[in-house]
Amino acid sequence: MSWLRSAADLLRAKLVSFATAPKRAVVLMQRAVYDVRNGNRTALDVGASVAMTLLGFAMLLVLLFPLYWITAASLAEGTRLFNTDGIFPDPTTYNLEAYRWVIFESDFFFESGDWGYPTITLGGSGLLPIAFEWAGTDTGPGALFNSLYIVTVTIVVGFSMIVPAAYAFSRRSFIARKRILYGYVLFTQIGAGLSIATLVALYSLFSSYGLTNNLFILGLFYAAGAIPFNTWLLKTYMDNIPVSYEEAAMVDGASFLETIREIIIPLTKPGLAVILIFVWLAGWNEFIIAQTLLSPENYPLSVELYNLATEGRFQTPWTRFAAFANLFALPVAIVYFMAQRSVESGLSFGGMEG
Amino acid sequence: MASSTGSVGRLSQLREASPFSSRDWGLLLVVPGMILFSSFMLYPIFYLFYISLTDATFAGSVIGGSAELIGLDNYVQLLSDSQFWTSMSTTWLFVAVSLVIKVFVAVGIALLLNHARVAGKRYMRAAVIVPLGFPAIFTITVWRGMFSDARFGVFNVVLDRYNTFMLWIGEAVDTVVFFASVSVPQALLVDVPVGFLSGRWEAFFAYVTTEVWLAYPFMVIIIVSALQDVPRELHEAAKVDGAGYFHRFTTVTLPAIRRPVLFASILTGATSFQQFLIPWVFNQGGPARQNELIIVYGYREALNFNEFGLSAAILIVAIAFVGLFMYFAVKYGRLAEGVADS
Amino acid sequence: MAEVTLDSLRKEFDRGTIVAVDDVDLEIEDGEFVTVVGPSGCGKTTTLRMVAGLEEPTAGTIHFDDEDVTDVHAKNRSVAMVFQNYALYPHKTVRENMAFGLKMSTEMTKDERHERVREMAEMMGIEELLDDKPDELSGGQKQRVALGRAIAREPEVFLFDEPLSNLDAKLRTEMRAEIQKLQKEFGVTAMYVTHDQEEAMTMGDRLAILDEGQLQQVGKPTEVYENPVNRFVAGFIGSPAMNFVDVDVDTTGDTTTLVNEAAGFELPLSDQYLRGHDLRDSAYTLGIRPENVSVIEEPKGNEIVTTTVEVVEPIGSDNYVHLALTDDFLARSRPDIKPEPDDVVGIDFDERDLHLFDPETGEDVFLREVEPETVAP
Amino acid sequence: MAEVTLDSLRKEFDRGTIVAVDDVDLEIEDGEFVTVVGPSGCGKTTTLRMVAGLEEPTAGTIHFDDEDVTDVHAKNRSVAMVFQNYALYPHKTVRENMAFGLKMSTEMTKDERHERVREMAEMMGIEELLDDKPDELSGGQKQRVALGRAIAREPEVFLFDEPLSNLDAKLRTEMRAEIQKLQKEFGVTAMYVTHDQEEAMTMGDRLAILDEGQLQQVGKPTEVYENPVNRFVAGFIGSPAMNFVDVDVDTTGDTTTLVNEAAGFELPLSDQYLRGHDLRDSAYTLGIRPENVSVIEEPKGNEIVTTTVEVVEPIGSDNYVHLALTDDFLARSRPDIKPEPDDVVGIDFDERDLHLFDPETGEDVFLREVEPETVAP
Amino acid sequence: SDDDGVSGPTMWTDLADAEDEDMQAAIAAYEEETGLELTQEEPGGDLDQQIETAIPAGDGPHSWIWAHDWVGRFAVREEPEFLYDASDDIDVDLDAYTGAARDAVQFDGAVHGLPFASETVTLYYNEDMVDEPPETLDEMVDIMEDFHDPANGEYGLSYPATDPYFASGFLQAYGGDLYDEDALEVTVDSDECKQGLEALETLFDYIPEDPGYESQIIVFADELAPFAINGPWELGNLNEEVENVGVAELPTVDGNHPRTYSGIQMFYFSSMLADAEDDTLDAITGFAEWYTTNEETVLDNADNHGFIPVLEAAVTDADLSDEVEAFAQQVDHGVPMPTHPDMDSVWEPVEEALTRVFNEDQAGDEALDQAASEIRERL
Ligand SMILES: Nc1ncnc2c1ncn2[C@@H]1O[C@H](COP(=O)(O)OP(=O)(O)OP(=O)(O)O)[C@@H](O)[C@H]1O
Ligand SMILES: Nc1ncnc2c1ncn2[C@@H]1O[C@H](COP(=O)(O)OP(=O)(O)OP(=O)(O)O)[C@@H](O)[C@H]1O
Ligand SMILES: [Mg+2]
Ligand SMILES: [Mg+2]
Repeated sequence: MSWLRSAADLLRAKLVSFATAPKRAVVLMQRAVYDVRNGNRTALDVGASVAMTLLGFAMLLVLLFPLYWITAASLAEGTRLFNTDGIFPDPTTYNLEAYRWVIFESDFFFESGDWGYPTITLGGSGLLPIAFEWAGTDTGPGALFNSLYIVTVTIVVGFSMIVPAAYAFSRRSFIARKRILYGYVLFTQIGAGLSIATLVALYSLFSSYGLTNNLFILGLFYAAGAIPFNTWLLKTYMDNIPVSYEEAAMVDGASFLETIREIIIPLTKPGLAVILIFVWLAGWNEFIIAQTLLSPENYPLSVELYNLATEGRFQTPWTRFAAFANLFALPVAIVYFMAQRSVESGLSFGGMEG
Repeated sequence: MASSTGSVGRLSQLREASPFSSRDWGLLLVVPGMILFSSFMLYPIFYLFYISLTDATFAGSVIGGSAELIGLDNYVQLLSDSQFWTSMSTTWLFVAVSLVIKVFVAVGIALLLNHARVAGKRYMRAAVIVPLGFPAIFTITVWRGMFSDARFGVFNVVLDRYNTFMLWIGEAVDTVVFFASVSVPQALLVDVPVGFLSGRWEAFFAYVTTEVWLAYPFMVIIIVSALQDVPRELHEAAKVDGAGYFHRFTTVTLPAIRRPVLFASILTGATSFQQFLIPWVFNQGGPARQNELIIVYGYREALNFNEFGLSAAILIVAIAFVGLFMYFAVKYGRLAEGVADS
Repeated sequence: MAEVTLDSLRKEFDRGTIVAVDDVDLEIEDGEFVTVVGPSGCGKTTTLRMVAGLEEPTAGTIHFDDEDVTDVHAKNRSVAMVFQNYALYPHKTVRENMAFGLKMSTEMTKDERHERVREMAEMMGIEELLDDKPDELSGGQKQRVALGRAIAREPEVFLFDEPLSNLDAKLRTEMRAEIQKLQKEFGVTAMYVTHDQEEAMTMGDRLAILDEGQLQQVGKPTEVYENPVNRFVAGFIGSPAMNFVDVDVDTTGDTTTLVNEAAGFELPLSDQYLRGHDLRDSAYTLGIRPENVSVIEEPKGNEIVTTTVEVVEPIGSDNYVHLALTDDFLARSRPDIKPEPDDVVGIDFDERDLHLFDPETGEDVFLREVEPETVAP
Repeated sequence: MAEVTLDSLRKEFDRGTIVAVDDVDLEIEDGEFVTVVGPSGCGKTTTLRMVAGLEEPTAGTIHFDDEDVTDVHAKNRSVAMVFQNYALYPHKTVRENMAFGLKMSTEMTKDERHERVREMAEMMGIEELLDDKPDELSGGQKQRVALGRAIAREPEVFLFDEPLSNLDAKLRTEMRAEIQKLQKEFGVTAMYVTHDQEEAMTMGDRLAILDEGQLQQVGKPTEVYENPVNRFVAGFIGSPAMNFVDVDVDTTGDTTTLVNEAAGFELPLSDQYLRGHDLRDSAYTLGIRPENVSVIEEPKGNEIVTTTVEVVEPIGSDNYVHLALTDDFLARSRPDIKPEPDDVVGIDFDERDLHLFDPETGEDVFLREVEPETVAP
Repeated sequence: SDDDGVSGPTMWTDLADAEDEDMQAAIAAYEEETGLELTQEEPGGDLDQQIETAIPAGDGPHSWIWAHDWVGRFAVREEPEFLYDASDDIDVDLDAYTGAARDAVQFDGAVHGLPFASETVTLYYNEDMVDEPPETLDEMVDIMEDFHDPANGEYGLSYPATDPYFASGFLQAYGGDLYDEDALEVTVDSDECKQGLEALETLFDYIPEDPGYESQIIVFADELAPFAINGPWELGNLNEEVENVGVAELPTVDGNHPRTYSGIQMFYFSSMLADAEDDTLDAITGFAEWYTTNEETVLDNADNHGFIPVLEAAVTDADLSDEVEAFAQQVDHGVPMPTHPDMDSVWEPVEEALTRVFNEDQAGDEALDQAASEIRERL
């Protein structure tokens, strides 16, 4: 659980730095003013910086326009998307009703007001000797739980296959290594449209093996789709870690597994952060297959969100839809925000070419 | 002193993860992933291929097993369908146009958000990739709303305000230039409302815009990564060599990000090729099926026209194209670089 | 081709909390080769970068001949710089690398540029490499290309930032000679930064020694070697480094004697040496170079002091004899002097080779600014 | 703690197309410090890695004492290795770095480990750094940590792969002494790879010189310096390097004379020197070390040859005088010998300092294997 | 899906929130009354796609609620079959429902479900803008003319006019059918339909430029248009958003009442019932009978959701609200959507044709001709 604590620490540090950002901005401005007064910087120089910053800010405003347009919609009254008075709805009508609805009335957290709690039972039939039960309520867990369950399976299974494979590709030579890697690279992007392309084929296969309506299997499926791209990505990252660390560990008397645990994993952290985000998104955002394979009581958030969009016969309850989507995106945003530095350094594709 | 006896068996060496190269046990680490991938991804593709060889009409006839093998008839029919060729060419155009714009937009954003003079760029960078976190179905639906043909659609409102602004400028100029009458040239004004979804090229433009918006975050993080790796000394060497901003950009920055941009382009290009939600949500590939991208075409054949076998054939062709695209991209973009034994 | 004048040059970082370069005055003659040396972090690179125009001075000015270039952008100064890691453009061929500066800063046509590049390459012996990419070159070849690229532009000022520190010893020696030869050939003004004092000694017409941002001494290599102005310079220049021994001064009676009770020696100084200087009864630091220490294997009693041998390191041409006199007292002796560890030996040295430093300011007490020649051995 | 024996050790890469190490036989005594030296790519690292167990020999065996460890996994050999770039685990603190080996290869409790680490750190003078990450350390500090990490395990064999090549000259000298001291203190068997011959000379009890995968010579530093078995060793060991001059042998009459017509010298060899060796009338390569060349500023005519001065490089303790005799003929002279460039000077040397090599095989013609002492100066 | 699949009678629905609540209440009441268990699920997405895949896989529901237009399409499926003929299992006499509803739930003599409401689109008007609902199209155009001023954000009408379901009334006003179910012929290119399209085209000029549903409804909801043509499902929302909403039948076109398509909401009996246990069969058919024949439920639905009764007993009841009455009248003028599977191929080409006309890319006649030939090609 120590990683939990360190994650919490990281989050706290991030939040503190975020909260104090305005103060830093003020200090920055004060310094600029001071520097200009003292002749350390020319006004032109400061002006250029201000102009560039403003330009960046303006660009941000333009790029994120759809998001705050829709966020404004989520705060407005009524359910309509359009607003005939202008672009944004009247701010005086803003309220949090839609968020209240998502949290307390939709299936986001829990169904029909019952929280319940998960229980783990060992033994039993099925693929795994462990079974999850949702106890304390008749309605079963909310969609968030289903999503988290799927994502957990995807991440755990995905990582347990991606990390060793990436390591092997990066560090070992074995038969057909190049060919397999090449094949993986070919398939990195087929997954995306594939889900639609093979939807029916998938359904028929799943149902003929009796694997429909099974969150665990769905998690596996997402993990499978995430394997080629992420294996390749992580391999690229690992290629840049000097082998000498492993050799040092070996000479230090560490066994293979110890080397992996003590050296490889910590050193690959930025790469792992990147694939964590991608694997997470693979399991978190998909809804077409989930909807086809699952029954309603097992729907994850993504399907609930999609259903919300198509709920009315002809139109979408926009305020709720937007509120739901915002809450849906929040975990990803938090994870990314925490991992930003790692992600930015974990995505370098070998740098300059010769 | 931990030292074992001299004659350690070959087998135990294997088990102990021998550091010596040319042992094939590395394959064992790769196999589980391959099995999982094959059973959930490759197998369905083969199954789809099988369907494409049958006369299946409904999803039910696939699942129920009443379809019969008819050989390559579906493919023959496909190739003689003019809609197939329309879809193919539109899809390629869509991929190409959106890719070019994506690259320019993403490079621009990345450069700006990596610029020394921009304060708070870390936060901006975090914010700028937020679209990545939202599910496509949501953002695309939102974009559909913004692209409404109606006068009160967001973009039409914006254009209307732009017109007002131009006219106001025109008037201001007119007032200042009292000796002649000046009016804003029509070319600078936009005829509102624009039918974003009802014209072929307007809709195409709307697709491209949305696609660019969906893909830029991924490109931006990759380019930012690359930019941060550029050695400062190269810039300085160029400065000392007498190069101005433009030349430094072309000699130092551009080569440094070329490869990552190429990677990102190939990856997002392949995704664009499979774009389904944008045309589907916007106007089902309309108007009049003119913008039916290839996956939409396949989907529609299957579900609206109940031609499942044909649909499978379309999708197989689409997959083949993506595969081919990736193959050449990998080969000539040297995407698998570093695969070479190290 | 230009005289470079640094005038009270100062550079602060982080709003004045770090003073990287502290009021440096330095004049480099037209065509002169000045090496700048000092320990890591002393401000060498920063000084160089200010001359190149890559860093803006906090105060002070830089002149090329009579022109004040302090505020001129790097790309408009006629300087060429060889970076520590060469900074060759990795995607350009050697030819393109070398031609780039010409393209940017001259009006030459493409053919002229290529002609020039070919000439340079011939001179540097890298004609066959012209179509290679930097990745395919060895360290020494890269070094040559970087040099060629810098020279091709015929700059007025040549700047080098530790260009040899990535090469191995053998190659380093070779490249040193090459750089010197080229610099002389083109008669270009050069400023060469290194932290290797040997390199600094052998290469420069003059030597500038920096410490903590401040210029300690500027002068010809031998001059600096023989007359270091302070303890820092004395310890920094010369390899193996000068030995330092803490001594007290005893001015009882007529004679002034240097005393170190722990080591057990007394060294009376002659009047000739003192030249009227008045040493107070206080602590000083005595400095003596290893090569000026004679080791007497069979002490006869008339040595300055006897001590025991710790280690003897043969380096072929000489032996380094580590002595127990102080913590790390070294004598450099002829290879035939080979005492065994723990032998008791005598040591001796000439009064004229002694340096005496003020333990607080570090300054040489007898600094013979006026007549440096008189003390040369 | 262990004697290391390499027996016909051979390593091929790329299916035999590259022979990195070619039948090397080497015995390292218990507690001995052997330096392995050779030019880049000669197979030093490969040899070391085979001893560490990081590379599997193509043929040959490795014994630690009497135990055949050829097929033993690295983690089960009691070796410690200091890598060129230190390979400190960047995500661990200094303490964790040092404790890691103990944790992996001993049964110590956490407290015991930390106690040991603290002791080691104290010995190495890095106690204050224990909680820092490697990134925050300077080169010398990293070096110490890497050493400490290796020593803490009390291995039987200590392997060093150019551990000092990234440090600056000053630090390098310091660290050399430290490594030697520690090795002696722990009495551990050590193998030290370097491409710097000076380092190899000063540090090793014995020196092994490799070239193109083959062992050229093994011996005490002075022995190798004085009696190189072939031209390669002669040229590689010693800095500045030995001068080589192509000569013809003229055996007209009784005397055997070495002749170089271009340089215009004739050098009759005494019988004592020849010791019965028969030099045919053919070409040889003469070798003479710079320090054995005397420069005579005012040639009196009885010198071996006169030549002109090219450059004089003062390095403080000596002057390097570059002479026009051959392409790069160097004499190392006392600092007071300071001819001007283009002066005509005479040079002289003692017959006994001469080496003669076979121009084809490169072997020393007079190789005095039997009685090395007799030719020591 | 054997372990956690839902056993017992299952019904899939895709209802609006308020409708859903009432349905749950009804099920609860039924369960209480009979002691049988019934599971209602909302699978979301496109219900027909879900059914398409679920039934062949054996995971389908026993029943679902949807308008009757899928009856034909699913009834003709074989291997596997999709619908169940419940004629032998139901006790209720089909004569209890209106004629249109009776026809709607049957296909080739088999009874595939039971109807409980019908719906169609009709005219909403803003009573603050319009005193009296227009009787004729010309009157309506006059009123629209007064209000229509798009540059200032005001429009004459709110009408998703390119959706064939919405447009059907005017297209078929002159007596032509989009699809002639008796002759099994595509008649969208008939002269009558072309005439109808002309009438429709006059309306095109008064609606917002985006014919999408959401763009249309907003202008009436924001009181920027005096009229809307829409269905009963908007009744609740519009009553909240617009102060005084009136509902009337559609104005006549050259004296003809627009013949809007009407949909009959019904409980489908799926083929899953064929192998189901008797209990399940009883629960499903029993609930459908109970619900569709319960006059109270039907009237509540009419009041709360604008569901137009199809139970004869309720239709003759004078207690219906004005709004429902208006819808009922419009249903009377209209025709049930054809159930024949060929109809699946009609919707899209017609919608595309209307879109082309709306965008002024094509003349009306040509557009319909093209649509007709496209449809024929498909069949
Ligand atoms: N951009 C900077 N920001 C803050 N401090 C700096 C910066 N550049 C240099 N310094 C500081 O200025 C001082 C001098 O640095 P400089 O790089 O000039 O040293 P140097 O003599 O070149 O050292 P080295 O031999 O290690 O290259 C150092 O203390 C360094 O930390
Ligand atoms: N893994 C390998 N695959 C192929 N060739 C190799 C490999 N490792 C080393 N070699 C080759 O073996 C030879 C000896 O290499 P080695 O690294 O032992 O040299 P070295 O003496 O340590 O050189 P340096 O001083 O540059 O470190 C070189 O020619 C090298 O190219
Ligand atoms: Mg520096
Ligand atoms: Mg090596």
